[in-house]
Amino acid sequence: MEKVLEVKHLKKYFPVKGLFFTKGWVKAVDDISFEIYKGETFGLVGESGCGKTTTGRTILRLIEPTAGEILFEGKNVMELKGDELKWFRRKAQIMFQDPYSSLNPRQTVFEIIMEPVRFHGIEVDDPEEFVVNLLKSVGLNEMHLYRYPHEFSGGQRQRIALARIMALKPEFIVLDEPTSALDVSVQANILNTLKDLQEKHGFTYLFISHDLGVVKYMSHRMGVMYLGKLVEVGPADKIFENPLHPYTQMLLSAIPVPDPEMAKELKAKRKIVRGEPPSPINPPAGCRFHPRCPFAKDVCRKEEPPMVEVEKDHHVACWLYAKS
Amino acid sequence: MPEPILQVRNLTVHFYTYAGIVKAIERVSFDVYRGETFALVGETGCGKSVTSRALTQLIESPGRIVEGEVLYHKEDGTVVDLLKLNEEQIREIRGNEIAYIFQDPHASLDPLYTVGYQIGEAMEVHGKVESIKEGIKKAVDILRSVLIPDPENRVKNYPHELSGGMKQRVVIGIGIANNPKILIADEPTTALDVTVQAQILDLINQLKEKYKATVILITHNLGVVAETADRVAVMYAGKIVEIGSVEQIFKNPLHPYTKGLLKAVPNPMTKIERLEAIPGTVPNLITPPSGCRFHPRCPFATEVCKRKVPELKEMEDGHFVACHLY
Amino acid sequence: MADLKKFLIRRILTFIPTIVGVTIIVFLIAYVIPADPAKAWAGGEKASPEAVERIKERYHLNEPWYDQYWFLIKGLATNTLIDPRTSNPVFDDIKDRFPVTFQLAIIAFTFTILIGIPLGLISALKRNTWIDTLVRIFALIGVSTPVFWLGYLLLFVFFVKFRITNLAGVPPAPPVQITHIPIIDSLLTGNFTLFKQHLARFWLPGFVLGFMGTGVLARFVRNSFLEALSGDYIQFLKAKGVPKLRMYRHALKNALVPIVTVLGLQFGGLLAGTPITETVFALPGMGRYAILSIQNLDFPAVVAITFIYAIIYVTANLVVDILYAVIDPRVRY
Amino acid sequence: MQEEYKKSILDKLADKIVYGLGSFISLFKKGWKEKNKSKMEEWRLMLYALNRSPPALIGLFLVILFILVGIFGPRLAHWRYNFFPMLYTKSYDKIILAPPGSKFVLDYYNNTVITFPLGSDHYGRDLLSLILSGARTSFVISIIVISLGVPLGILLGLIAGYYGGKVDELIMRITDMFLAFPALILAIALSAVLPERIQNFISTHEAVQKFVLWLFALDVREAGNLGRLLAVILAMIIVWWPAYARITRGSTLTEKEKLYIEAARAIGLPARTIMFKHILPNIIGPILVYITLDFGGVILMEAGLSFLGLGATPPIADWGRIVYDGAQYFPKAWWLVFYPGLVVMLVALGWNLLGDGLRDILDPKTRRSIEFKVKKSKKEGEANA
Repeated sequence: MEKVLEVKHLKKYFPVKGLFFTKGWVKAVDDISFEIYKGETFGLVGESGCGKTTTGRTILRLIEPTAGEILFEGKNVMELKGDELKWFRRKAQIMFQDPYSSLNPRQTVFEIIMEPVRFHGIEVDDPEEFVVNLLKSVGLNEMHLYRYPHEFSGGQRQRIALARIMALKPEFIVLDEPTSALDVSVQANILNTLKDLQEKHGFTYLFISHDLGVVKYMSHRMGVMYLGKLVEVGPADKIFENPLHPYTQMLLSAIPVPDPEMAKELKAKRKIVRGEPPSPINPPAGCRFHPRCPFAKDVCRKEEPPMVEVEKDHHVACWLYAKS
Repeated sequence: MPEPILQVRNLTVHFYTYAGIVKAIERVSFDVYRGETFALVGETGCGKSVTSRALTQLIESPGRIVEGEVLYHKEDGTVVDLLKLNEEQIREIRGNEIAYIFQDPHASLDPLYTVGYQIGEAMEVHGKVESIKEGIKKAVDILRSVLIPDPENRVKNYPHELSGGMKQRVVIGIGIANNPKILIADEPTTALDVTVQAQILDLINQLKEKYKATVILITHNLGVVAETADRVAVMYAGKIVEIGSVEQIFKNPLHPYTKGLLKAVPNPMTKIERLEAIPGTVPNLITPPSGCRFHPRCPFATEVCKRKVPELKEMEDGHFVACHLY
Repeated sequence: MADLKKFLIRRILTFIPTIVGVTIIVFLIAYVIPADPAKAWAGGEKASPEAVERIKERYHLNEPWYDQYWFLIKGLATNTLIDPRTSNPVFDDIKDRFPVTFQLAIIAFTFTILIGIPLGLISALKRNTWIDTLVRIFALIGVSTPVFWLGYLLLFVFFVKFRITNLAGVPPAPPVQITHIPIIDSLLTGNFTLFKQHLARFWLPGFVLGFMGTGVLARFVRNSFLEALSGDYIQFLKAKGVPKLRMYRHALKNALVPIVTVLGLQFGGLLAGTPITETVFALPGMGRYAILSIQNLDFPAVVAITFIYAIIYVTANLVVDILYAVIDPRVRY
Repeated sequence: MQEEYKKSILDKLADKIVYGLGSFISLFKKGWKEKNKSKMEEWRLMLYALNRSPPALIGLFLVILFILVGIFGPRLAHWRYNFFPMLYTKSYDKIILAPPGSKFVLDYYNNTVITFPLGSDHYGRDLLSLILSGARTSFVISIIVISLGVPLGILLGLIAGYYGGKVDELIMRITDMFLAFPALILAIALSAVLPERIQNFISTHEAVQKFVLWLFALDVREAGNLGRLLAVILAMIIVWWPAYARITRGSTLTEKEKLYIEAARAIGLPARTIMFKHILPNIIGPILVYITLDFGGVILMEAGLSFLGLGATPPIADWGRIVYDGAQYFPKAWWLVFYPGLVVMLVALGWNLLGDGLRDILDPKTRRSIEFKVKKSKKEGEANA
């Protein structure tokens, strides 16, 4: 299968400022590697502060990484300049979590969608018709053309954002919690639209979310992040059926399922959920999960576990599965 | 027959805003039984939060409680209408017999006072302790009971020195400080991560058992409802559309909205080919749809739905629905 | 408390670049002086070329800019910068006038606080009533009234018509000096006659100077207090069953942080108003001195005065920062 | 919803203004009116809100009056500012200070009688004429200071806020230094050292000199005084920008965090476009309010400076200067202090009232509450009736 995106040893540290010098570093993303294949949805899950959003933005070069390589269709994103960078900006897009701040409140829908089109020099015969067609493809219509964002509901705004992205005919879209600010009934709508568009245009998605149910529904493959580290990567089905990393297991057992019987069952065999994620400023040594891990051994406290392939395509970074 | 602790009748709250009168909740009625966990579920703006706050007159201007009764059955058997109490009387009930936990623990605590002070204050204002100083001493025990490690030192912490989960534990601590009869938890875990959410929900359950309290849980998360609630009321656009036990609601949902909602949530434990979305959007409550407020989005809507407001009907034991289909 | 100390040191350190910058601006002001003042200082048009040359020599006016800067800094630091008009070191001249200005500012500040804060609180508690509207209009009139106009108006009423204040001279400083601010010293040493004299001389100019800030402060207190009252934690306090007064106390403490900032800024504003007030009320303070120096092209004095004002301003900001840290535990980080 | 309002004459005027403007723009940009319905509706609502706020309307009235007098004042004045009449009482005693409302004989020889509605100054000039001419001075100065100082501050604030890091550090340190001086003190110091150089510049550039004289409606004779006048302007520009740099930086920092800015970056838009097309329009509201309030501020400060003897020198008509010169005759010639001061206050009050009203109108939250209040009061009125 063709790789659209390859992330190699990506690191992003944010400085913690002291008076004159940097006091320390927030290791938001610390040496993660994964790839995304054409036409698939790669889900990235984790709790707040685990670095999933930073990963998404760094891939698009909205934040400069501290170290590592990002290859987009074989080209090193960090080295792109001029026209090539412009090409990348067109081919790789992002959809944000908060529909209330992702649209400029002073622009009409028409301007919001046409601005990138004009900037990228895409030839359009009739701009109005072009925008109306886009709006229709995401479930809006020509009535909305000259309205301002504040006249729309959250779900509609996400559709406008989607239309803006579609206008550039991208290949790869980072979806950064696109539905977490929306109600469930609206969420289902947006998720279905995203799936339909992927089928029709062959988009590749990086789907970032903290909602395991949504990730399961959307993703073909997925990665689980904890404190800046990728702890488990594999096909979504396999991870849900057979979570390997103790953190993944804990996460899965903590989700409340919308089914009382199943909930009772799960609750009975729920692993004890312990503690809260520590601060990423001074993450624990060794395996970062060890202070909360029920299976922690000596080696976990000292050395970082390597990523190993336990079954086909299913990788995990845990000393339970690796040989030291 | 379970014994009611709270009976809400025809509770109506309007907000007099710039754009017009927002009919936030309209003639909401339900009973809460002693010792149960009663969940109010619904989407943003359906009025669940307003309902919970209206119970103790916690409605700020421009909102106003237009009509209704909230009958509170005290331990000693007397019944009072909470909406008829004056400011001082209701103040004595709030935080004492009926306590709240709000959604956002960051915003709920005053940033300029230590957590010990804030817990102590809650006890002091209800005369449970002589002074706040004494309250701070007792706060140590409370922090311990909400499973905060090292409570002796934590009482001296300011809110910003605690993590989100810890803050919510403090908020819960304030809630249970006076051993309330009813604990109203308004989206207590929405601002928290999944793993922390599980801990907080467990904690609320434990405390409920320990103090024999009744819990009213307000949430939009059906998973949380399935896991913790005994009975559920589903709200849509300011009205209750369905009430029943948690099994009845999840296994045999009657209202088209409840059905749609359940099908729209992806369950991570099952394989779903395609989610079913509810078409349309939530109506604005200034000019709500006539008749049944759900009719513009309802696949089964008929003429009568547009005209007549459906009343709650008991379909099976304790299972009420407000829909013209039945 | 260790936190507080660390915070303070950090804060003081960050003021160093500001002070350095202030000297640079002061220097720039001095540096753009045209060559003519030398002539003026030497005695006007009739001055002999030798005398002018001597003055230029003495004030390094012929040297390159860095030499001039160094001369200026050294002069300020060691108080060897000589005022050509009075032939005194500039800070010596200022030392006599500083207490007058400072005393004026303090009295004005007291007026501002004593009137502004209660007015703001009343306005907030009676939100959207006629009292609120009145305070709002009062605030707008306050910022729109020229200080000199109000000064003359009140002079007309209190001095010309009723003679309730006096305008002549300045009462002496008490024999025992502690703070070197006469009105405070006389209060501290129990010299009430002198205190009364100072008050009689200074209350009207103080009021005029403080008037502008009063309304602004009232409005600001109102808005901050209302903002604090709308916080979620106030709702939670209400849900806790906390009585109203206690709720207000919480809100007030939270509102204090922005109020303190504005007070710091207002103290700076008061200082800026002193030249006009001192001119109207014939007070021999720094502001008046600055105007006279300017009229006489007496630049060493101008430089020194500007510098002093800037130092006071920076110090006021520092005090604000300290108060912040005392009120708000979050600031110490 | 708005149609429920009972429209006042002012509201109807507002409708006409907005639609007229829409049609006007549509003449040049086809279809503008149709495409900007939402925008025009918002304008209309803002004007409605303005109509509901009597203080803002009074402010607007005062400001319009000030602008008109600022433009036409020198023409409206009965006497030129540099006309120094010889005044005599009916008994032909020479007089210097004429009290308000008094009549005097203008010339010993040709018996013309002259009335001083507001009195005269010590040169015998008519105070009313001076005040009218002085409006031009205040008006031009405030416009120059605002239109040069404010954009500079906004630009620096935008750059500091958007780029952050070292650029931000540098700009803000400089801003802090300027803010460390009380504005008036710095302005005093600057207006003391600047005149000479400006005067040199002015005398060597005739076109500039002509233009400035035209701006202030002055005669060529006053060319020698321009240096001091312009020095005050320059001094005020120098003290005015830092506050705007700081405000703009603050709002830019908040606005920059919003996702639509990140979306613009993800599209690849250059920094310039993002700053001016995306950030600036979204933060301009509060800045506009500040600008309005600051027109009053500039006028007050200018009056203050000339009250201290800086800036405009006689015979140039300047409100502060009249007070400065008249103060030596206080309290006898009270009108020389009272009227110019009153005018300064009224103008400053006008701008402040307008600015304060604009703050409510530009903030959608309060604006809507104003609209609602209108409707509620109407309803209650009906209920009572």
